[in-house]
Amino acid sequence: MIKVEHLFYSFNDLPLLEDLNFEVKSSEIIHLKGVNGSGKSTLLKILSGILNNFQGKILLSTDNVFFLGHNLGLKDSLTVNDNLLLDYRFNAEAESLDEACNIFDLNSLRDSKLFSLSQGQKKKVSLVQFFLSKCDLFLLDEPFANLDKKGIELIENMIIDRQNQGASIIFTSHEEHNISSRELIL
Amino acid sequence: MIKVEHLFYSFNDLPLLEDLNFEVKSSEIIHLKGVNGSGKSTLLKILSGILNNFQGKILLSTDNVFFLGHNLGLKDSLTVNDNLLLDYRFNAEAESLDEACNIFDLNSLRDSKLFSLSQGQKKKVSLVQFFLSKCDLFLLDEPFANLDKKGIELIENMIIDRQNQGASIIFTSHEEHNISSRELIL
Amino acid sequence: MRQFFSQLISFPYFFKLAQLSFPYIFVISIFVILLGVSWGVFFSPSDATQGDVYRIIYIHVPAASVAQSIYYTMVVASITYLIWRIKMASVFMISMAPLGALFTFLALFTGAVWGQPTWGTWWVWDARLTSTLILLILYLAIISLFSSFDRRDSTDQAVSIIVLIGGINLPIIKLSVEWWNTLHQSASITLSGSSIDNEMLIPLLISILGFYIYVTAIGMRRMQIEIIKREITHNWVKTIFQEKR
Amino acid sequence: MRNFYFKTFQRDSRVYLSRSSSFLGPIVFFLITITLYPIAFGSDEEQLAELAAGIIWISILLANLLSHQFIFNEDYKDGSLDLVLTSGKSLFLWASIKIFVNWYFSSLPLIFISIFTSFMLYLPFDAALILAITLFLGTPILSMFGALAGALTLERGNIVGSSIVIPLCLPALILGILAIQSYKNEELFFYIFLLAAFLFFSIPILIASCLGAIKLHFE
Amino acid sequence: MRNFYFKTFQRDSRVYLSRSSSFLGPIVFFLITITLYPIAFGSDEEQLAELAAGIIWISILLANLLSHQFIFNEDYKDGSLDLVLTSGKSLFLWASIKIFVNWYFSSLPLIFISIFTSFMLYLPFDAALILAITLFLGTPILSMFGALAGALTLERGNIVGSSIVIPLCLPALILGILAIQSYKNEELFFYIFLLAAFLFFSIPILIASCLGAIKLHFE
Ligand code: HEM
Ligand SMILES: Nc1ncnc2c1ncn2[C@@H]1O[C@H](COP(=O)(O)OP(=O)(O)OP(=O)(O)O)[C@@H](O)[C@H]1O
Ligand SMILES: Nc1ncnc2c1ncn2[C@@H]1O[C@H](COP(=O)(O)OP(=O)(O)OP(=O)(O)O)[C@@H](O)[C@H]1O
Ligand SMILES: [Mg+2]
Ligand SMILES: [Mg+2]
Repeated sequence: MIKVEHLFYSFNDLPLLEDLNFEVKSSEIIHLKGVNGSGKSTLLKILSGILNNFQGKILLSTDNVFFLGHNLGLKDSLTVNDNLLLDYRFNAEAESLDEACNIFDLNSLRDSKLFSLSQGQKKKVSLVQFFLSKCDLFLLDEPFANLDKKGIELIENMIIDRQNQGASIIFTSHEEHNISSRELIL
Repeated sequence: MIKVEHLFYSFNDLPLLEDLNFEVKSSEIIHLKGVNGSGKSTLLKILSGILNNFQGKILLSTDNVFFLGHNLGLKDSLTVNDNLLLDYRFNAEAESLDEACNIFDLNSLRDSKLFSLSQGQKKKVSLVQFFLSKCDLFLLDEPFANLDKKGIELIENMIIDRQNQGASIIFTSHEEHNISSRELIL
Repeated sequence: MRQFFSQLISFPYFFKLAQLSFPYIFVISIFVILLGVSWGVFFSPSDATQGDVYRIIYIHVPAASVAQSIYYTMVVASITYLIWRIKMASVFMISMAPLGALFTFLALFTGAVWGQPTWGTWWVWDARLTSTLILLILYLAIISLFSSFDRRDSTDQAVSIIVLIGGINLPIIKLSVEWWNTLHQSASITLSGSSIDNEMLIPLLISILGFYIYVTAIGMRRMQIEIIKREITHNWVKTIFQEKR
Repeated sequence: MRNFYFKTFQRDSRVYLSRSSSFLGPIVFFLITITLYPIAFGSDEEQLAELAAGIIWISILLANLLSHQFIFNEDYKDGSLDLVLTSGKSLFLWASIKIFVNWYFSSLPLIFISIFTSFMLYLPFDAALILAITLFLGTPILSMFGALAGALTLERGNIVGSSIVIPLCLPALILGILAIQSYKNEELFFYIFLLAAFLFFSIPILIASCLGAIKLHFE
Repeated sequence: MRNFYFKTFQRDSRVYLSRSSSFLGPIVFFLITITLYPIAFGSDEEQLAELAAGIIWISILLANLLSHQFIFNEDYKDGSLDLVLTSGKSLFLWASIKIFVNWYFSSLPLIFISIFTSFMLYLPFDAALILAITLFLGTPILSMFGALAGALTLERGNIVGSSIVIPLCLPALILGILAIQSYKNEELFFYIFLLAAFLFFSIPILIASCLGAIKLHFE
């Protein structure tokens, strides 16, 4: 799925990623670890094609990539519903949308503007997007942060679901999660 | 330290906090829990005086309050150093600043603009502020989110330190922490 | 030749070259300027119509000329940077823009001082003056971009984009300002292309040459400073500072 | 996927319409600045008629640049831009759509309103029509320059961005005003032709520059 | 604690100076808008001299409002405002300091530059001096209105805010222009006195309104 060879990345001449080599096969779940500032978010951004001026080789066998960053990519001035309906990564049908919102307890908030949601609820909206999109590679940057217990469990299950469907997942988290097939430490 | 009686708060006519009653003594550590959207952040904002139009009675025996919210209150365009030196809650002397930055591994970043820090590093800067200020009441909203293991331990120890100095701490977190004297569930 | 260029765009080599040559170029420029200006001011005859006021020409025209030339060299640098990513080109742009602004201001100022006795007014909205003013504004705008980025590469690229677009646009602006001006015809006084006496022309040319050399010298110094700012963490800079001590 | 562009279009329109402020903002700004001039210059009919073309064009220029300055800003801050970059779709088309939506909602209404205001400033009817035509050709240029300003100062949208690009908008302004002032002459067509040519050549250059400027922030 | 206010002052100055753009932005904006007018109106000396006061005042008004619009915005978004509210310190003084810092860095330079531009617009020397005086009295008013505009549209700084407050700035604009136009007469002092009075009474009212507007966002 992914093959990274001799990846170098530096920020203002300060080397951040140095000679990184790894491989991810399909149906793998990778837990990306590292102290604050070790470059986890940067690596995910490079893999997803957001950052470009790296050195080295990155081979991706798909361009159907889902990325979730620290900034969630949601529109504050739109309602939860619009945020889901107008996401280009999936075509939400009424049913699946109902179901997904139900799972995350967002049903009562579907007509609220995103602006008025709590931190964790916003995260949940972007996780509904995760739930609804069918990609081959999922790059999730701290998907568990700000979520309550139930939310964390839900996401863990969803990640495993995706794995069973043949997708690969790389996620970062500072907690322990026993769902990962492998850990990658930066 | 704090006494809350019959606290009601509603947002756009939707009741959020209903008839809340509790008391916090000095040298207590309260772990505020609750699912996403249960009003934890809102409660902390009310206690710290940011939100005002609540109903009910809140008695605070101090007005020397430290608040840490989801938005950290740091200036993106200033360096880490300036962010610390120009914080009004403490007068940072060179030594204590050195020490604090050392603890959080921020020494090499002290002249970087805050903008260029990683999510967790930003959090750490605001926790240096926590470390340096001497207040009687600390209201910390998800202080552990985005932090690496070492950071979490550090904060836990600091909270206990503050308790030993007679201060009260209320923090929210979705994880378990065995430092709290009491849990408060919303 | 090719090797010479590739050396010139390497920071350490350029730094050393500039370090060695700066004193000479600087001294020469001062000498040439003094020669041109003093010849013009003390020895050339006074103008038939303007008297002695015209002598300000020995500052005004060189400044105006340098101000424009700097912009065009910056456009070349920006193209170089955008195509080949040569960092030296961006160092050049960032070091020269303030100089350009300075000389544009000097041209405006001396022109205004000259205009008062000859035209009886500080300023006319004639095509040349207006486009000089716009050039100054463009320089200031470019300078104001310098610090709106936190990443250096971004600053470099933003500056080169805006320099380039300005470069494409500058002739268009000039042309349109000229149309506008000819349509209005109200500025009764314009800079006339009157032929100048040889005795005035030679010191003027010397003075212009002096200004160009001076800009080269100061520009090199500024580029050195900019290079140090960028490479402060690199070893070759550290060794230079150690040698100094 | 056609879907991507269509949803971009929909989302941007929705965002625009979700706040009456972004729709009314430029209009209110334009109307108010227009009224400043008679107050500041005195209400002499002939003088105003003479200045009208300039007043309207300057006000449109400012309103347009200022309202377009935030086109890419929000997308950058809330992370939507990251998602667009991951999508692998053509950024050129994406940016064009965004600029078009913004032009449609903020500049098009201004063009209609400018016809009314031109009567308030005693511009003859023929000249007012020419004004509308020049604005129709000129405002897209202004919008693109505004977008460029925003793209250059993505991290913080402020007054700098627009001040950088105003000098670059001068040709459009001059041609527009010249066309209106020569509304009785033959030259009119020449100026309008030039303006159209300027628009034609600006589109690829400016949108490409916008993309270049945006990419600067992702390196 | 004096410390709180002093540090606010320091921090705001530092933020301002940390980007050359926020310093040069209003200057560039002012210079370029000033240049737009002769280009748009034609370069007739007498006409320009007559319009000069209006042109400069309008340009200053726009530059000032637009650069002051984000005074409270950033503090709101990054959470600093929360901290100020927790501090229990006088918000009035805090807001005054912020407005002062912004006035000092963005309006004061404009006043000096306006003297040069007034020569370019053929304003007589005496009138240029009066212009500077009226600007000195008027720009703080504009700054406060700009701050109010920002406080009203805290969530997203956009063009709307400033357009709302422009009408409120009209008295300052009119008095300033009247004073300049009567620079030879006795009435001059009357207008300047009125302007000073307007400034004097605006300070408490406008700053209090800013605070009111800010507090609306925390309910
Ligand atoms: C592109 C910028 C400029 C260039 C290349 C330039 C060049 C020249 C040259 C070659 C002359 C002498 C030739 C002659 O006598 O006509 C001259 C004269 C003059 N320039 Fe400039 N100039 C520039 C901008 C300005 C500006 C911005 C001002 C005013 C602020 C100005 C004011 C004058 C005046 C007052 C004279 C004497 C006019 C006269 O003899 O009638 N110039 N300039
Ligand atoms: N400005 C506001 N003031 C008060 N309540 C708000 C505001 N904005 C949103 N709310 C509502 O209050 C509810 C609770 O928000 P709050 O941020 O307090 O939750 P929380 O317990 O902190 O959740 P989380 O664990 O996700 O951070 C949200 O559902 C939201 O709809
Ligand atoms: N735009 C950027 N591109 C690349 N590197 C950056 C950028 N901005 C900041 N950096 C630097 O890269 C380092 C790593 O940042 P990154 O966000 O990847 O860390 P992280 O591993 O995700 O940390 P955290 O656990 O705190 O989220 C930071 O120390 C920062 O100085
Ligand atoms: Mg990260
Ligand atoms: Mg919360």
